Amino acid sequence: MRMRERRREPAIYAKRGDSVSIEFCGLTLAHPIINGSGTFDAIAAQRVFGAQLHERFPFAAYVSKTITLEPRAGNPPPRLWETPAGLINSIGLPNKGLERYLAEDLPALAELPVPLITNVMGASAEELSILLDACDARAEIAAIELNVSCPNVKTGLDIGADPVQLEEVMRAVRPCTGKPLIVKLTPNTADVGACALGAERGGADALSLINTLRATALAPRARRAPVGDSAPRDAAAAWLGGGTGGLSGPAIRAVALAQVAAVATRVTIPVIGMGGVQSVSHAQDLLDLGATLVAVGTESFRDPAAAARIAEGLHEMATRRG
Amino acid sequence: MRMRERRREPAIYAKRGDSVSIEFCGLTLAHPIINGSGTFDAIAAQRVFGAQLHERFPFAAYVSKTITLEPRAGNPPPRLWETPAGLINSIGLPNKGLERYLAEDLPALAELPVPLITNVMGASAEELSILLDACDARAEIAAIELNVSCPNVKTGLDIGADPVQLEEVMRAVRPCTGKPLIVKLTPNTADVGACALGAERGGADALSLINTLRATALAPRARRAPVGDSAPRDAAAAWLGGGTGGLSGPAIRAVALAQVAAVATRVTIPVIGMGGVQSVSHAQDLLDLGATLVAVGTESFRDPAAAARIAEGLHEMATRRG
Amino acid sequence: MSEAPFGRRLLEVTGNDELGAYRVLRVLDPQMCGPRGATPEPGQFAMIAAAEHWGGGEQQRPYLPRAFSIARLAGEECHFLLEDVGPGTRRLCELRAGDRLWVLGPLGRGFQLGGREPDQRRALLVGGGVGIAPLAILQDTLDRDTTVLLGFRDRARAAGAALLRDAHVASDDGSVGHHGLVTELLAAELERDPHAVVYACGPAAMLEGVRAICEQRATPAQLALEAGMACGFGACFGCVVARRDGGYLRVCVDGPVVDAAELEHVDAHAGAPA
Amino acid sequence: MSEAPFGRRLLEVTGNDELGAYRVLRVLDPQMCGPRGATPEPGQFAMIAAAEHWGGGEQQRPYLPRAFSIARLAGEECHFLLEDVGPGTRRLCELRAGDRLWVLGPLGRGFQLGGREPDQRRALLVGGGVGIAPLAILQDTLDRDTTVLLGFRDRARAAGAALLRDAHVASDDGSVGHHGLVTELLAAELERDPHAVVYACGPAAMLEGVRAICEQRATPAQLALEAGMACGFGACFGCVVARRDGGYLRVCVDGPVVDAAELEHVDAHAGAPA
Ligand SMILES: Cc1cc2nc3c(=O)[nH]c(=O)nc-3n(C[C@H](O)[C@H](O)[C@H](O)COP(=O)(O)OP(=O)(O)OC[C@H]3O[C@@H](n4cnc5c(N)ncnc54)[C@H](O)[C@@H]3O)c2cc1C
Ligand SMILES: Cc1cc2nc3c(=O)[nH]c(=O)nc-3n(C[C@H](O)[C@H](O)[C@H](O)COP(=O)(O)OP(=O)(O)OC[C@H]3O[C@@H](n4cnc5c(N)ncnc54)[C@H](O)[C@@H]3O)c2cc1C
Ligand SMILES: Cc1cc2nc3c(=O)[nH]c(=O)nc-3n(C[C@H](O)[C@H](O)[C@H](O)COP(=O)(O)O)c2cc1C
Ligand SMILES: Cc1cc2nc3c(=O)[nH]c(=O)nc-3n(C[C@H](O)[C@H](O)[C@H](O)COP(=O)(O)O)c2cc1C
Ligand code: FES
Ligand code: FES
Repeated sequence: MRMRERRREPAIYAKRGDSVSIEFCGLTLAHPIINGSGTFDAIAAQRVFGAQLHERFPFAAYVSKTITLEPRAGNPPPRLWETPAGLINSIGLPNKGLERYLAEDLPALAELPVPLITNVMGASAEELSILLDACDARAEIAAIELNVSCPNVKTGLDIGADPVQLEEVMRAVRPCTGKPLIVKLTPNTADVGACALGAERGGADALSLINTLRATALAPRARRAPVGDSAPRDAAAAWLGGGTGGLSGPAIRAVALAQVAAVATRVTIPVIGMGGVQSVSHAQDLLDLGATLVAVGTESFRDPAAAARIAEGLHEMATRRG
Repeated sequence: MRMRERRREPAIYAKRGDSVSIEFCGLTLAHPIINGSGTFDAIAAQRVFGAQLHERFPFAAYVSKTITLEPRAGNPPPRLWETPAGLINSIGLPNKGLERYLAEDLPALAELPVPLITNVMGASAEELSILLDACDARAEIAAIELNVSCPNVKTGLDIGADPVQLEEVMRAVRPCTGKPLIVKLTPNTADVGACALGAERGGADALSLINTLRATALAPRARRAPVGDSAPRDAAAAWLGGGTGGLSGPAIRAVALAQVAAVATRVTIPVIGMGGVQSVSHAQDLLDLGATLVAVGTESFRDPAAAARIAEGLHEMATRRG
Repeated sequence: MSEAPFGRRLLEVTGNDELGAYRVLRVLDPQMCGPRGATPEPGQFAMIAAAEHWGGGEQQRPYLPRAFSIARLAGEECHFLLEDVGPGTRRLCELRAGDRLWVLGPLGRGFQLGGREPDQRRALLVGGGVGIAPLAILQDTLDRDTTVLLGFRDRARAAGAALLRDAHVASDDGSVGHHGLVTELLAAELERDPHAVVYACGPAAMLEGVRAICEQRATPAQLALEAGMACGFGACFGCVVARRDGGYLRVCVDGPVVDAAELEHVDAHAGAPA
Repeated sequence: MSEAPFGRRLLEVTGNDELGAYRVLRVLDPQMCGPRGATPEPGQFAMIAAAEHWGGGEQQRPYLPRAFSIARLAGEECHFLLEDVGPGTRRLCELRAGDRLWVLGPLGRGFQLGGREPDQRRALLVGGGVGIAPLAILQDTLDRDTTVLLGFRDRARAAGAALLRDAHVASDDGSVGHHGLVTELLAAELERDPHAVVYACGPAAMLEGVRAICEQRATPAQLALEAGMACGFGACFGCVVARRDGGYLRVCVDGPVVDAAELEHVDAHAGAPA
């Protein structure tokens, strides 16, 4: 079932007993805070924190790391670089591949106390169709998020970077599933509002942004060939095993606010806002700009309970109000 | 006279007496550090710091603030917002307009101890041609920088955001001047390398990047209508008088490194790298990635002598080496 | 406008004393103060940042330096009056003797003394909250008959009045002196002496009140404005307020002290923390 | 692997004592230590950040917390051994009694004791530099015959050997104990007692040396690895090292202690600061 929500009316806070619940694409969520894909491994966290994780599960819905058709080992280390108020990651989307994800991880993820959103990525409409068909067939999956920050095998350009290309791909894959289909836009584009419109025209039920900004770092001088040596320097100096990566965290929050604002004013489908959210007031800013849900990513690295703290804070504000 | 420099060979440091000089588009500069357009008002600084400014002028060439055909008052305040390790500015390109710039400012700028690069912006090839013709006629101007982060009146898209559009505009305006023509690329695009190539094909002599990332901020909650009020929130909450602005400073350095790397590997013309440079090692990183010159912007706000400190540091390294 | 040394300089804190709700930060600055110093004009300011632990934390701010009026010169010491209103001022309030900080200045255009108004006319110094800071050095400088009128929110802030001599105080909550606005004291003073001239600094609302009163009575008034600043020396064009005759002026170089006649009204962002 | 409380917790520093080139940071942590504590395994670690002044400054770092081995439990105190190698460790070295810090942990997989190797076999604890930290709590825990071999760059660092009992020391500069590598001491020990088992932590080069020696002699060895970490609990996939059988393992959840047999070699990034 698909539901359309106009952004003009701010996210509805319906008091349900003591909890603040929210409607999103036909799903009823306990609060507006979810995780950014790839920033929280619920299965690993369960091993580390045990039963307490479920007792105070931070997210109103759980978004999986990006799943691809084939398994991926990910990039060689180093995969991380800390920047001023931010983090570059060059993880390289390691995952078990569709088959093993469905067989091994889905059962465990189905045990989570919240709805499951599976994030998938493909390099062509064909690949994406296979991924969507497979997810559509699994009742454990409540919604699907499409990570379109992936080079199109045909054009070489990220599928999500061009409005026309994105709309075409969406038209091609939309029929594969009746489940809510969220498009995770790429921020590395000239006009994110136009891309958002393309996704909506192509049949997206919701949009999420922002993904990480393309970024890189050079190795600390101590760790590389002396400056002035004749060897090609950039090669010598790259820090990340993957060469480049994506920037996240507080450093990108101001960009996220601008892109979420640009998108929310262009489309009528709900928007999931993210990018550098650390506090209740950061989440509230995104909601104020028209986001229906807010995702917490990098901040969970600094504190796995960060999203719980934020959700609880929003709940307090809402109940104080209501 | 136009000079082509291949980036593979690192910027040549020719010892001239005690100084480290560098060739850029036929200009001989004392060192590789210049200012980012709009981040240093040499005329105002002269009033504030007096003669000392010339005695220790921080930049090897001086880039003017962006000049437009008509005068602009700029955006209403507030124009600034501090972000984590960064700054959003929404200045709105205030300037006297071409005529008064040439009449009033050029004589004063000609007194500076370094070559003058005039930065201009126009909304169409026609407008740009007028600007270039006028600059070409003035001997005080050593080179011209084109700020292409400006919506094309015809397409609405920033002139620099699309490779094809940028190449067309460049082909149209290139003949207007024999002076070195630098294109200041916009970072708000899907493939900055492709845009760089477009500019080179269109006849650019050099490229400069990155300009600021599109960003915005909401007013502190204390200063706006209570959350949850029915009024359209985004409107109520905007902080910047101009609505949105551009992010600069350390927060964007990792993005600058990635874009400069992407551009330097695609083109053969020299590149001016900038974005969050605060120290000698940040400048060296950009040079290592293939930049010929490095521009200091926001860091000059924290210390007007920052660029001098960096240039002196590079000089020390070079002389220790050579 | 006296020139500033080019480039920020690393200075040492000699003390940081509580003064009611405020603090008086004392800095050893031979280049700006004392016999060999550039001796700033009253109304000039400096851009300041702590040398250690500037920024970071949950807010990841401050990143840029902050602007502070030069409140007083004492030998080779320069004094600043601080009110903790956010991460930058909070950090500066923490500083103790021996800590170091970066200073750029003196900056901006101060109060114009022997200017349009003949020197013998009485000077009314009108200040509000932390905005009283530049009036202290102004009082130290003026060698003629002055009257000081200061307004504060409450008793703790009113303690700041000790920064000046013989101040008449008004407080919003009536805890000290006149119960009401300092602009009411100003109106009364101008009734008594219509020939006085006004030097004012404080919250935007207060400055607007002063401007309106002085405009109506054609009283010459100089207002020390504030604005969010990134650089303090005219580089960023960020600190503007609207000019009466259209366009904007940069508070850091065209001000902070402006002739009230230059403004249509005082913008809500153009004053000191209320 | 003992569970960690969910969410970082705010703890108080009880002391921060110099130990040669290092510091021993003591933290009151009843939830992790003492009778009612989760009592971590030797080899587990915690993610730590100072509560005040974390980040900012010229480098605008640190932003993320930093990983530190649990070095010792003493009553309700947890001890960490610090070496200042950058902005985060520098800030933690500054902390004094009464300061507060954020701690998440205990995290990761520690040394497996009653594991493959029968308990009566002698345990060789091999450490290098600040990597000796987890060997201290391991020595406290092992109730069987152990030999401690530690390597350091110089005398100041060698003072860290006091963290363990009866340590045989090697130093690169010959200033203390054996002039050379600790792996040379290890080889000699294994000559004497070929049945010993090895527990090692230290710089990548040392761990690789240990791995190679033990592989060649088929000596069971557990290596406590390091890697740049963002989260410490398996969320970011950033802390990987290559597995022998292909693919990567996450040091924070699959380690930090791994069986040497799992690795083809120890990656240059997978060790403690040299
Ligand atoms: C010429 C001049 C002289 C001054 N003299 C004095 C003085 O003598 N004593 C004194 O105490 N103060 C003085 N001020 C004011 C002082 O500079 C500010 O209070 C200070 O900059 C606040 O910084 P903060 O980090 O403490 O708080 P911030 O939070 O940075 O600033 C407080 C105000 O700035 C706005 N703000 C909030 N967040 C941001 C953000 N992220 N980016 C931009 N703006 C934001 C809000 O309006 C908030 O109320 C002067 C200002 C100027 C321009
Ligand atoms: C499981 C584990 C246990 C540990 N136990 C201890 C311990 O007991 N005691 C101890 O002192 N240390 C320990 N460490 C190491 C400690 O975590 C690091 O020394 C610390 O994180 C360094 O942070 P820093 O800010 O001081 O220096 P940084 O500069 O952040 O890090 C130093 C190293 O990281 C790299 N680096 C430099 N800049 C960056 C950047 N911007 N982003 C990413 N990497 C960068 C370089 O290789 C540099 O040599 C342990 C690490 C792990 C993973
Ligand atoms: C380590 C890391 C891994 C990520 N992996 C994914 C991923 O697999 N798929 C995806 O769509 N986004 C991924 N992201 C992007 C985040 O979901 C989020 O869009 C981005 O980090 C911005 O939010 P933040 O600043 O709160 O982290 C990843 C981000 C980080 C930091
Ligand atoms: C306040 C401000 C004003 C700017 N004005 C201009 C401008 O007029 N023209 C232009 O091309 N770039 C302008 N820029 C962009 C800078 O030249 C530079 O590209 C950008 O700030 C990144 O460098 P930085 O991080 O070192 O500041 C401006 C930047 C700032 C912060
Ligand atoms: S503060 Fe930068 S121009 Fe005034
Ligand atoms: S540190 Fe994040 S997964 Fe290991």
